[in-house]
Order: sequence, then structure tokens, then C-alpha cells
Amino acid sequence: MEIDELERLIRLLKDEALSEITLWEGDRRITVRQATPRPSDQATQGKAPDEARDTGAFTVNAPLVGTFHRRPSPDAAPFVGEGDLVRSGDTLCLIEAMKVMNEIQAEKPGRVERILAEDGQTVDYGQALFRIAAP
Amino acid sequence: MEIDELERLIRLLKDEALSEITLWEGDRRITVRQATPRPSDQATQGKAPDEARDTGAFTVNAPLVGTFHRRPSPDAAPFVGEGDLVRSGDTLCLIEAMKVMNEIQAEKPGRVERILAEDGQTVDYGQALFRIAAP
Amino acid sequence: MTFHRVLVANRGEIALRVIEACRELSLESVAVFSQADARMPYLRLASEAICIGPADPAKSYLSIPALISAALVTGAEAIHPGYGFLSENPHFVEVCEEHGLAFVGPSRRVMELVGNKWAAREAVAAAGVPILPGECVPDANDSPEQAAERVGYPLLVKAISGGGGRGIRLVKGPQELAGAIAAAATEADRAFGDRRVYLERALVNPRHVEVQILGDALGQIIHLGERECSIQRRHQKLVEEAPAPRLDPALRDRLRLAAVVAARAVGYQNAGTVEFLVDERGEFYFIEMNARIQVEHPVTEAISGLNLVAEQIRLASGAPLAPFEPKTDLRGHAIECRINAEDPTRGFLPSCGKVEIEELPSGNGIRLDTHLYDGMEVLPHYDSLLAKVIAWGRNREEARTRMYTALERFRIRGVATTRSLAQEVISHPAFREEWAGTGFLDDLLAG
Amino acid sequence: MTFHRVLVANRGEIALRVIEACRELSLESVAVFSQADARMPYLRLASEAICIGPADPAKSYLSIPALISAALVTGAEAIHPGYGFLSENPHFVEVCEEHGLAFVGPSRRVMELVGNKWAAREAVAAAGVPILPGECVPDANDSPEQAAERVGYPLLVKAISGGGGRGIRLVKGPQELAGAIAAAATEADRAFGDRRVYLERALVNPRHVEVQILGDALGQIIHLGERECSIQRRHQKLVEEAPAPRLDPALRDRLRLAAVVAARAVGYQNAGTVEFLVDERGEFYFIEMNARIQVEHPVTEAISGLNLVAEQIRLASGAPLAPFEPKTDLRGHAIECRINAEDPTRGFLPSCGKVEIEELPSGNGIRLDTHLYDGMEVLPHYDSLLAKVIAWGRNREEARTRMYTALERFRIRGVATTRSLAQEVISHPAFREEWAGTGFLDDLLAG
Repeated sequence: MEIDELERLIRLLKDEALSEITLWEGDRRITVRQATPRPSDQATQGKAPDEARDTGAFTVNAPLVGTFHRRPSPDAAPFVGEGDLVRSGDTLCLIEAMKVMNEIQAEKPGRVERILAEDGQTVDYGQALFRIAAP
Repeated sequence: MEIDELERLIRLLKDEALSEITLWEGDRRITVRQATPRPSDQATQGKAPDEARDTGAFTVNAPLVGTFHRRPSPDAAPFVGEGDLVRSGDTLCLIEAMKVMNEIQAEKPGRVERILAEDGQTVDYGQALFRIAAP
Repeated sequence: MTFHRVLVANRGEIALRVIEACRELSLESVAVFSQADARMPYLRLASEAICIGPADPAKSYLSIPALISAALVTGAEAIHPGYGFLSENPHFVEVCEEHGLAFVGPSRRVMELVGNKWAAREAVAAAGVPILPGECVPDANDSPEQAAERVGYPLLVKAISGGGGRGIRLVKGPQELAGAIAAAATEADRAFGDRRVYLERALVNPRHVEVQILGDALGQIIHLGERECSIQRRHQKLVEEAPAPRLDPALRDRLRLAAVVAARAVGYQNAGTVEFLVDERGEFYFIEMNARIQVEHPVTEAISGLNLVAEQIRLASGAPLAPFEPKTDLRGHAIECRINAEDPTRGFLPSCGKVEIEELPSGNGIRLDTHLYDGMEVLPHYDSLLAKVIAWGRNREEARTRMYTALERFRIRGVATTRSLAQEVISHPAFREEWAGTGFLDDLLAG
Repeated sequence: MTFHRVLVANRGEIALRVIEACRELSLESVAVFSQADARMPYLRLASEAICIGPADPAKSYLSIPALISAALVTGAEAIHPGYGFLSENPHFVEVCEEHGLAFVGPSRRVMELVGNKWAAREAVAAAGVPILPGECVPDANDSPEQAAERVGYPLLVKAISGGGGRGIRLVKGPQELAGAIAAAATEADRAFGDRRVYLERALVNPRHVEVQILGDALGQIIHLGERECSIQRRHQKLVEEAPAPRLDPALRDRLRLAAVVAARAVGYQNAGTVEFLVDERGEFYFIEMNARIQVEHPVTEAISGLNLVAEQIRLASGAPLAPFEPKTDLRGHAIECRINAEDPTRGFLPSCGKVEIEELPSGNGIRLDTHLYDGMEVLPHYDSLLAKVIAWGRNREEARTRMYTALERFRIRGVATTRSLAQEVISHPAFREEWAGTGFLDDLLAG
């Protein structure tokens, strides 16, 4: 019995919604039976994922395609670092597009949990830049 | 066991609304069983098909491609008609292939229930020609 | 080449087409995509792919800042606009130039000139190319009614900044004139931000024949023969072919020559199309020029053996025209059918949904241009073009029979398409043997 | 045409190809199928489809009574055998003739002659076509060892009724001779029911170049240029192209002429192939003729614009050759890659399963010959060929880059294929720039 033969048997069982296929060949016998759904499966399907609970954390995404800058100028300090507290309206970074520096600001207060893009890197539209936790 | 043979069995099971098919062939045995219908399915499907019971009926299929002839010669009477009783080895029809007339005989006795091909018609390999009920 | 990396400012089959051309030229390519298009398989074929905005085209494929920024951050040195979107937008050309990006297409000056339909008409007429009687309105010296009398009825009111069939109204008599002008002007204002219109004599069931031209930086211009594009509904073409069938040889020569003269009159560079109407008496008239690659360019590629998109890129890099002699180098006949996700039985309503591929056509003489993949979502945001089936044959009938079989093999589930309509068109006696003008498809659909 | 209805005695892509050709010629077609092939979509394209037997080819596609009966009951007047199966079986041709059915291919006499590899060698040598040193064994006058000495080592033991690479053994020295003869004879007996073998000098890493010829009932014979078929494993070709690259122009002319001379020497009619080996010194030698359409015929179609299958049918109906001038009518370069359902990482084990289509290649210069549909079961009963990707370009490099992209776009699930291997081959420096002989693929796979 080849494994892919068995796989095809299982596919048949599923596609055709059968309860069982049994196959004897010489002294070989193969039975494929549809499992009765276990209660635990139902429990898993019906889950309310923990991580989806609203913790107040959010990401700041790039509103335009361009180059990501963490500093106002090459010699200056970064606008923010991981662990920093930010207030609404604080500048988080610049995105340079068409030679224009666009300031990206925090819409809500919080603590910078992770900086997700690298300084000088090209960022796509919608790319996550910062993960910010509730203050 | 050929997978497409099995697929055909399953199709048969579904088309004929059977609950199970078991097939012995030499030392091979194949069982295909319909999933136990869920209550909701039964309601929609309604029927529990009587005609699906094993009545001993069988079909005689064309063993080769050719022209189906019900009569030994154009002026003669047909070999069999619907309702006729046939014995094992009785000629049911001719299939003409490469200008040779091939006699098709009943393998088991029974009563001709339906003639499924028309006189003079081209029949494909495997095409059902007669449906024969248990005597 | 004066550049090494080309940004493809488009989506769908033409984006795939441009990426393929870059690969053939050993150029790197940058694909851009909206969030809705993130799973398009053609993105893998590009050297780099970058998300430029949300599904809404105004914020992605039509966003000049997003595209320019994408080009600059990825180091692209040239932008290919495809067709539609920003392909005929002089301002986009200007911004490209400002940022040192080569635009694959004509210069801003030429694009502005041919984008003004009235100015283009006047320019080519001055070079001796025949045009239909026309008048610009309003003219300070007289009323629209007087202008219309001079043009003659029936006539068309056409937006000066037109395109895609918008801002056009047919006027059969004086009583319809004022209303038609108002309607066309309003539509043109909404679509192009320009209410100006002109009047042009309308022909009854003319044929729409366009000539493909190529121009290089040295001012050399050649043509690659003409295409027949009369099978259209509301100015949307459904079936195109090359060369145009049943055209008197002398007329064909004059038409092709006129296209070169017209292109030269405007100083055309790169690939472009000169559109003419041909009437049943065998007269032809310039109507407009298209400053972009056309959807139907593959029929010209099929009979010429050229890669027009690669030629566009070569020409934009300053390369001279490669030698091409239409009389000997054009071979056979090609037909294209557009497969749109539209339901012809329900007024060509766009049909959105998830496409499942069952079988796709190909084989001897068949080309299929498509970005289709199994599971692709057809979205309401974009053009309904799913695929272009192109059939080549040694003669028109060979191409036609191949096309019929190919259409039969185009089998997808999930959306309604124009496939069966295309089969009906190419099987129709008028299409096969007679004069099928721009009224053909409406008549077929009405009857 | 002297007939109106053609039975297609084959399956898969070549059956589809013949049905398409019939449609182009406005002929009716009868498709035959085994029960396993009942769901093939190409059956819909035929005028009629008839089941001729079970999955086992011996009881369906190889069953002469089933095929003849199918032709007679459906009123077919001609039979196209495709390739493989009964295509080179003189007895099948004879039975067709007995039943008044036109066989699309050469006559029984020619098929018998070229089916005997030794007789074909002698016949073309008599006409002045170069052959390699060879000896028939056993010869009454001397021993195999003496014959082998005259031929010279290394040599090949070849079955007289050979084909498909079976019944062939390489012999490097006298000590291997007896064993090789016995092995080849046994294999040939099993495969062809004929244990006769002959000896032929073996070349080291030669190129396999074959010339496509066409012959009509008037005895006219033309060639359509040559194909390079050196990329093979165990005599199974994987990549083919036309014309053959890097061939000295004088050698190319002599080779093409020799093919016509060889075809004339055997009185060839219909489409056929004359196979040569070319060595590094630029010498060439006839090895055999193939009395059928070849799998790789599309590369010749791509550069000639002809439909070879339609030509076969026309010629079988008694039509004369259409004018064709290779010097001017052959255009560009074409490459074909075969996509087999085989796993190159597991010794080319055939890979069976249900195919799901994700994306298929097409576009400018790309042709795909395939019977593939979504959900198709690849069965162990039949040939593993799934698809042929053909790329045309104005030159070899253009064709090659197009092929690379096309292969990248060939994406299916469910079975392993030779796609990546084909990409590896066409990207290899030796394939691109050097002498890639019949040993190329084995070397690539070995290391």
C-alpha cells in the first residue's frame, strides 16, 4: 500500500462524505473510517483566542511607501526607542517619499513595545512600523 | 484494486442510493458503505429506497465497440424481447466490429427487463445493453 | 540601455507583460501593488515588489506620490505606465521628469498635444491627413447651431480632453444639439476636469482602423501595419485583428502612410496608435492618436514577431529603431478576443467573484495574455479584463478557426465572462465575410 | 479532401492536437477514449467521442480491432495515429488499408522499410548519405568479434526493430561484446518480437540533430529545417529546439540536403524525421528515420508557421505539397521543454496523482500544448508527458529568456514534474554557449 494511495482513499472518504472504506487484497486489509467528531474538536473550533482580547495594544503602519527614518537627521538621536512612553501627537519617525519627509505621529498614547522596521529601510504601504502597548 | 474502480463503486453507491457495496473477487474484497445519514439529511432526502435492495438484477454491457444488432439477420426475429426469460448461454444480441458479428450471451439466467440500446446503434465499450432481473 | 531598473506602474495582465519584457531585456523590474493585489503571482516575476496603497486605485495605482516614491526608494530609473491609470497623464510625465525618472512613452509636450483631440486634429490636418468636418464650440463668432450646420448632421459632440468613450454624444438633428452639448460637457468635466467640446461629422457604421507606429529619439518613424477594431460596444473593443480584413490594397497603403505623416506632424516618439475611421466608400479620416501601448497590441506582435513593450523600453532609453520592413516582415493574420468579467446577458454588468480555473486555451498559433491564477478574486475596483486570447494563422480563416477552438477551451468558474459573445461574433457571417462596422456589435446584441 | 471524418487513434496532448487540426481543416473528428480517459475535456472538441476499452492500453489504444471497429461504426474515412501506440506499426497500416481507411502517415511498405533500422541504413547509404561503420550480426561468414573489430570500439549494439531507446547497449571493448549482444537481443525480443541486432560505431558525446521532411503522393519531398534534440536521458528527449544552434552554415545545408536525399531513397510520403548524429569535427551520420509526427514537432511549426498535423492530413488525402522555401520562410528560433510527471530527484519515477492547476504559462512567444485540466488524474497506464512548453523568439536568446519565465509560470500541484530540471538545463552555460551533446543531461544529473 503506497502512502499516496492511502491519501487518495482518505480524500475519497472525505470528498464523498463516506463513513468507512474497507479494502482487502490478498492477506492485506485496509480500513479507512471517518472519525466521529470529538467534543474537544468542537471546543477548539469554537475558541475565543486569548491573544485577541483587546489589550489596548496597537501597531502604527506606514501610511505611504517610502524610506523609514528613526532620526530627524543622521546625527540626531532617534525620535523614540523601545520602552519609551509616547503621547498622542508625538513624532515616531519620518517616512521620506519624493524627497519630502513625512512625520508619522502617534495617534494614541502608549509604550513603544517593538520597533518593527529598520532605519533607512524601504517600507511598503501598510507595513507595520511600531508596536505600541497601552500605557 | 484500482482507485478509479473504487471511484466507480462509490458513484454506483451514490447513484443507486445504496447503503453498502461489498465486492469479492478472487481473494479481494471491497466494501463501500454510505455514511450514516444525519437526521437533517434524512429529512431532506426523505426516501429509503426500496429499489436499492439487492434483487439479483444485473446488466449486460458491451464488451467491445461496434454496432448493436438485435436480430441474426435483417429479416429474422429479435434474439430476445423485453419480458423474455433467458438461460445462461442464450444469445442476446450481436455486436458487429470489423465486419465480424460477435455473439453476446447471457452469463446468468433471468428475465429481460429492459433493452437499453437501439437496433443498429453504435455502442461504446462498457455501454449497458440489457437489464436482466432474477428469474 | 541608459537604465537598469524599471518600475511597472500598473497591475494585471499589462503589468505581467511589462515585467516579462524587462526580463527579456535583462533589466530589473519593480512591481507595485495595492493591498488587494498582494497575492498576484506576477509579483514573484519582478525583481522586487512593493505595496503602494490600499485597493482604491485613487490611493494606489493613480497616486503619483506613491508611485514616484516607490521608484525612488527602489532605485528604479524608468517608469512604464502600461495602459489606463496614469498612462496618458502629462502631469505624471512631468513629475517623472522632475525626479529624473525616464517615462516609457512620449514626451510631456506630445502627450499634451495629442491629449487635446481638437489640437491633434488641426495638427495632422495641417500635414495633409484627411479629417472629418468639425468645429470647435463655443466659437466667439457664431452659435453652436451655425457651427453644427457647417459640420452637417448626423454629428458627434466630443470632449476635447476625451478618452475611453466618455464625453461623446451622437446628434441626429438640430433639436438634439443643445442637450447633447450640455450632457457631453458635464460628463467631460466630471471625467477630465475640462468641459470643452467640439463637433465632428458622424459616419454611419464606419470601420475603426488604427495604425501602430514607433518613433525614436532621432525622429525616425515607422508603422507596423494596421489593426481592425470595429467590434466594440460603447467604445469598448471586444475583438481586434491585424491586418484589417477586406481593405483595398491602395487604401491600406495610403492609410499606413497617413499614420506616419500624422505621427511625424506631432513629433511622436515611442509607441503610439493613430486612429482612423473608414467609410463604405473607401475614404478614411483621422480621429485621434493614443499615446500609450494599446490593449490590443498583441495582434501586431503576432504578425510582426516584435515585442512592442520591449521596443517601448528600448526607445525610451534612447535606442534607435531596429530595421523593419512591413511589406516583407509582417506575416499572417491575428485576432484577439478580450475576455472580460462581465455578463453580456445582464447588460455587461461587471461580475466579481473568485475564479477557479478548469482549463485554459493554448496550442498551435494561440497566445493567452492573462494574470489569472486559480483562486484569483475579481474585484470591483479594477478593470474587468481577465484575459486576452490571441490567435495567429497564415490567413484570417486559419486564425478564426483557431480562435473558436481556443475560446471553447477557455473554461473558468466563478465569474460570468464575454467568452461566448466573442464566439458568437467570430462565427457571424457579417464578421466572416462582410463589412462589420462599429455598429455591428450593437446590432448583434439588439437582435 | 478525399475524406471528411478522421478518427484520432491516440490520447492526451497529441489527440487534442489532431482534433484541433481537423477543426482547422473543417473536417469532422472522432475521438476515442479508454474508460480512464472518459472525462478528458478534449473529447468535447471532437465531432464524436467513443469509448473503445478499459484503461489498459493493450485493450484500448493498442487494440487494432477496437480502433478499426470505432472507425467503421462512426463513418470515419481516415485514421491519424498520433505518436507512440500504433503509429509505427505496419500491421495496423495494413488493416486500415484492408478496411478502406486512409492511414495518416507513410505507406506500409515505407513503414516496414524504415522500421528495419539496418535496411534503412543500407538504403540511404546507397543514395550517398553518410552512415557510421556498421555490421549486421550474426553474419554467416564471421564471428561477432570479427565484425566488431571492423566497426571499431566503442560501438553500439542496436536492435534492428528498435525504437524508444530499447534494445541498445554500449560496448567499450571486446570483453563486453557477447554479453551486450545477448542483452540487447533479449530486450529487443521482448519489446519488438525480433531478436536481430547490428553493430554501429559509437560517437563520444555527439549531437542529435533531426530534419523534418514532408513528402507528397507525387514524390515531391521538402525539408522544414532541422531540430536539435541532444538534451536527452536514456534516449528520452527533454529539451528540443529549431534550428539547431551553432551549426556551421555549410554543414547545416548539407545535413538538410542529406535528409531529403534519404527520404527520397526510401520513397517517403507524409511527414517524417531523418535523424543524424553530428560529431565535434563537424561530420554527420544518418542513424534512422521516424515514420510519424514527433513529440517535438511544435518547434518546427513555431519557426515555419505551418501546421504539421494539418499538413499530414492534407498529404494523406492526396493533396500536393504547398510551396515552402526554408531559406526565407523559416523565422526566428524556438525551444520546447517537456513537462513530464516524473520526479527527477527520485530517479525520474513516474508521479501519479490528481493535478490542481495554479497558473499556466502563456504570453508573447509562448505556446503550451497540453491536455491538462484542473482535477486531471495522472494515471500509471500512460505516458508521463503532461505538457510541452514552446517558446519562440527572434533569436535563440530571446526564446530562451521567454522559456525561463514561462517555466516559472507553470505551476501545478499534485504531481512532481521535470519543470525545474528544464529550467536548470536552459540556464546552464554549456546549453547557452557551448557544445551540449547527448551526454549533457547525464553529466548534469550526475553532478
